Amino acid sequence: MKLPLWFHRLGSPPTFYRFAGRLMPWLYVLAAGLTLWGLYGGLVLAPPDYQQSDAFRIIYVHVPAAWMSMAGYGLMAVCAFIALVWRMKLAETMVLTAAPIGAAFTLMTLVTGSIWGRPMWGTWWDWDPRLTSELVLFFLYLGVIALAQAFEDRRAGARAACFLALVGIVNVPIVHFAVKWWNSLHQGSTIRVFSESTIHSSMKWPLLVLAIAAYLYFIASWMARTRVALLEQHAGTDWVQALTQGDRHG
Amino acid sequence: MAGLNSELPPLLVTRGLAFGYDEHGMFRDLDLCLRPGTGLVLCGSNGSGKSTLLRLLAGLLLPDSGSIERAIEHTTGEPVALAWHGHHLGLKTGLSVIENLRWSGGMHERRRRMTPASALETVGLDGFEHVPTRELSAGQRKRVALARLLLSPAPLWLLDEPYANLDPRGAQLVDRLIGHHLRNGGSVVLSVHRPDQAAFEGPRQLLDLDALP
Amino acid sequence: MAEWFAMGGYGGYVWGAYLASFIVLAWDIVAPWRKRRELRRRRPARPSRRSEHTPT
Amino acid sequence: MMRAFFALLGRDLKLAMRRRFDLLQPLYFALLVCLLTTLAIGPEPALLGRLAAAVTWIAVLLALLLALDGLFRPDAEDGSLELMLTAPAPLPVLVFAKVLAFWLVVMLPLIVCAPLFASMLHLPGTQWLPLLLTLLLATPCLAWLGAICAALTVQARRGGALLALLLLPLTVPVLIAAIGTVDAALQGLPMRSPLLLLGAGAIAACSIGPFACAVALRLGLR
Repeated sequence: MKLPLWFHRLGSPPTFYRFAGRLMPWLYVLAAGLTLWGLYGGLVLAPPDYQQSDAFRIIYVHVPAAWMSMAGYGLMAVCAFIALVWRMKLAETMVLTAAPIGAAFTLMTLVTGSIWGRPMWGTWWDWDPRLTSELVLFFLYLGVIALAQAFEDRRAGARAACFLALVGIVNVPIVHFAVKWWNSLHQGSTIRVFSESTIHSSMKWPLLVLAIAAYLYFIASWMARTRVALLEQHAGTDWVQALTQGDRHG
Repeated sequence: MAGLNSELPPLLVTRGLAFGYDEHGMFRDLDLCLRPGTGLVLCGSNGSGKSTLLRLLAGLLLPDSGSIERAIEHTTGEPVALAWHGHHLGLKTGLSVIENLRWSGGMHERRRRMTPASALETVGLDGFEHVPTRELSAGQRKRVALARLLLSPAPLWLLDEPYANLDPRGAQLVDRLIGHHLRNGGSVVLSVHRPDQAAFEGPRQLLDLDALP
Repeated sequence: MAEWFAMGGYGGYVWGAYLASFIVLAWDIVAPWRKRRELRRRRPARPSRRSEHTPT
Repeated sequence: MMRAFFALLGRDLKLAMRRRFDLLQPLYFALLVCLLTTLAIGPEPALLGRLAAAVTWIAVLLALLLALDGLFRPDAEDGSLELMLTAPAPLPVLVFAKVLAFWLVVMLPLIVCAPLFASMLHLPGTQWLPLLLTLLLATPCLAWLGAICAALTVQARRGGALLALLLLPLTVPVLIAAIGTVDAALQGLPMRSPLLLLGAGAIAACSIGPFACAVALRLGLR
């Protein structure tokens, strides 16, 4: 299989560095704008839920974060696939830089879910299938980060982490269904927080806006981290030297 | 002899081989061509990449770019076998000498008309067959690993510092084995500290890794 | 306004969740930025003997 | 190819036989986990009986984790891994021999002894057979998952501690399926389909595992 030329060109570190540098501010601004708009819609405009009153407003941070934590793993796994099949260095780096962001979103999901659970279920933690599989996802992210850092040789560590990310992506849906099945077996105390019908459209659109914002933010943060990682890896090459010289004088 | 060898297809060819530890270039655009019956001696200071290059040739490391091709054995259609002799000898201390030779021989096939006993005799370890490997000295262990090379039918030997840990007689043994292997149409790539260490008989190329661009 | 902040009695939970998320995101934004500053500080003069040959 | 397979399998079995006391290590570790659990929970038979299958499973999992670091690391340290990687025989075949030896030496004694440990925890008699069956069917899957993680960490520093973080999240589905089967048996539900599921998992693991593990070994090289 051959990759298109533009893809190869983007894979060259200086090109990516410049491209990401140009794109990043726009993404940040767009993400911030959408976040403000979505939060305004969610926290101010949307009416209180008839069952949960205002506590449901945690949804506007919890659900986008949860979606992003899973989408982030998917993006990371796609990158890992590219890294291993086409042996593309930039993709290896991007797997390692995506992992902490994904872990951050997963942590956000866990914390906000726990806070939400307290008024709703009367407990900070419940072995609800979604919370449980989210926790497993968190450990998968941590595994990728820890594996990459445990190697003396950076590239060997990166490749091992890529492989683990791929093993993990097979595992994520299996874990999800297994935990669901396990939960039904134990007749867990899950209360369906939302069934489809209870979501009102005035509650729904801010959710979508915030999910897009989270996505854009993820990409922006990913680029920022990858840029720094490239600087670190290529310290001493001509293009980085030229860049840092420019920094010093300009 | 040399004229004849140059007619034969090369056993090992690398094209544009590049490898670097963390972007500090080690070597790049390395083109090697190893014909049957020749030895390639790698020398260079510590950290110049002798071991790395050997490991790349053995397939124990993946190159950043470039290719490594071994000749194809026409009987099997597979690349020719290689025999690896590294810093770590790959001997299980819990097994006896002969058991060690048997399992590695089982994995790497065995040369015809060569038995573990005769290989041990060649390296001067006859009578040590049933001694547990843990009771051997470092030099003796190295000789066991050399006996394993003798047993292997692989035409391509990759030896990482074969002269280390050996007394002068052991070094002569290594030279004798390499010379014999080259005369039989095999090839050897070996790394040494100083080029004069490798005193084997036969055509050779020298690659000084410090002198690479 | 005060009523809005109270969130129908759930203010602590709602704002707590948003604060926690904000802290995590703030870490995520600051981490690469700090790393970059650290890199700039330990910039080597000439790190690799063959750096001039490294392809760009 | 088969010669290489049996050479390696024979070597590993012989080595294990030479150090017989090490064979006991996973067993007494699992027994210790059971012992500590009873001490933590209390001696009440009804409560212990309810937890027996779960505790036994966790004990087996932890014992596996403990033994797993010895799968590839000794070979990597003494250089025999390099011989494996440079051998003409395909690496998946060699990896299969190693994992089979590991299963025979570490897992099989655990499987045999686990019902014994479980009955010490007052496992109800009806659950005895399901527990044994799930252990038999699920351990190939666990062994391969473990082998992949061990292969990934073999060249890493402090690989042992890392192994737990990598392996345990991956074993979640296997554990759930196994315990679910035992529970179903307790409730008098048919356990044929969950057992078939576990069996399918074992077959999948044995067919994909060798290749994945070989790739993992090569990727971690340095």
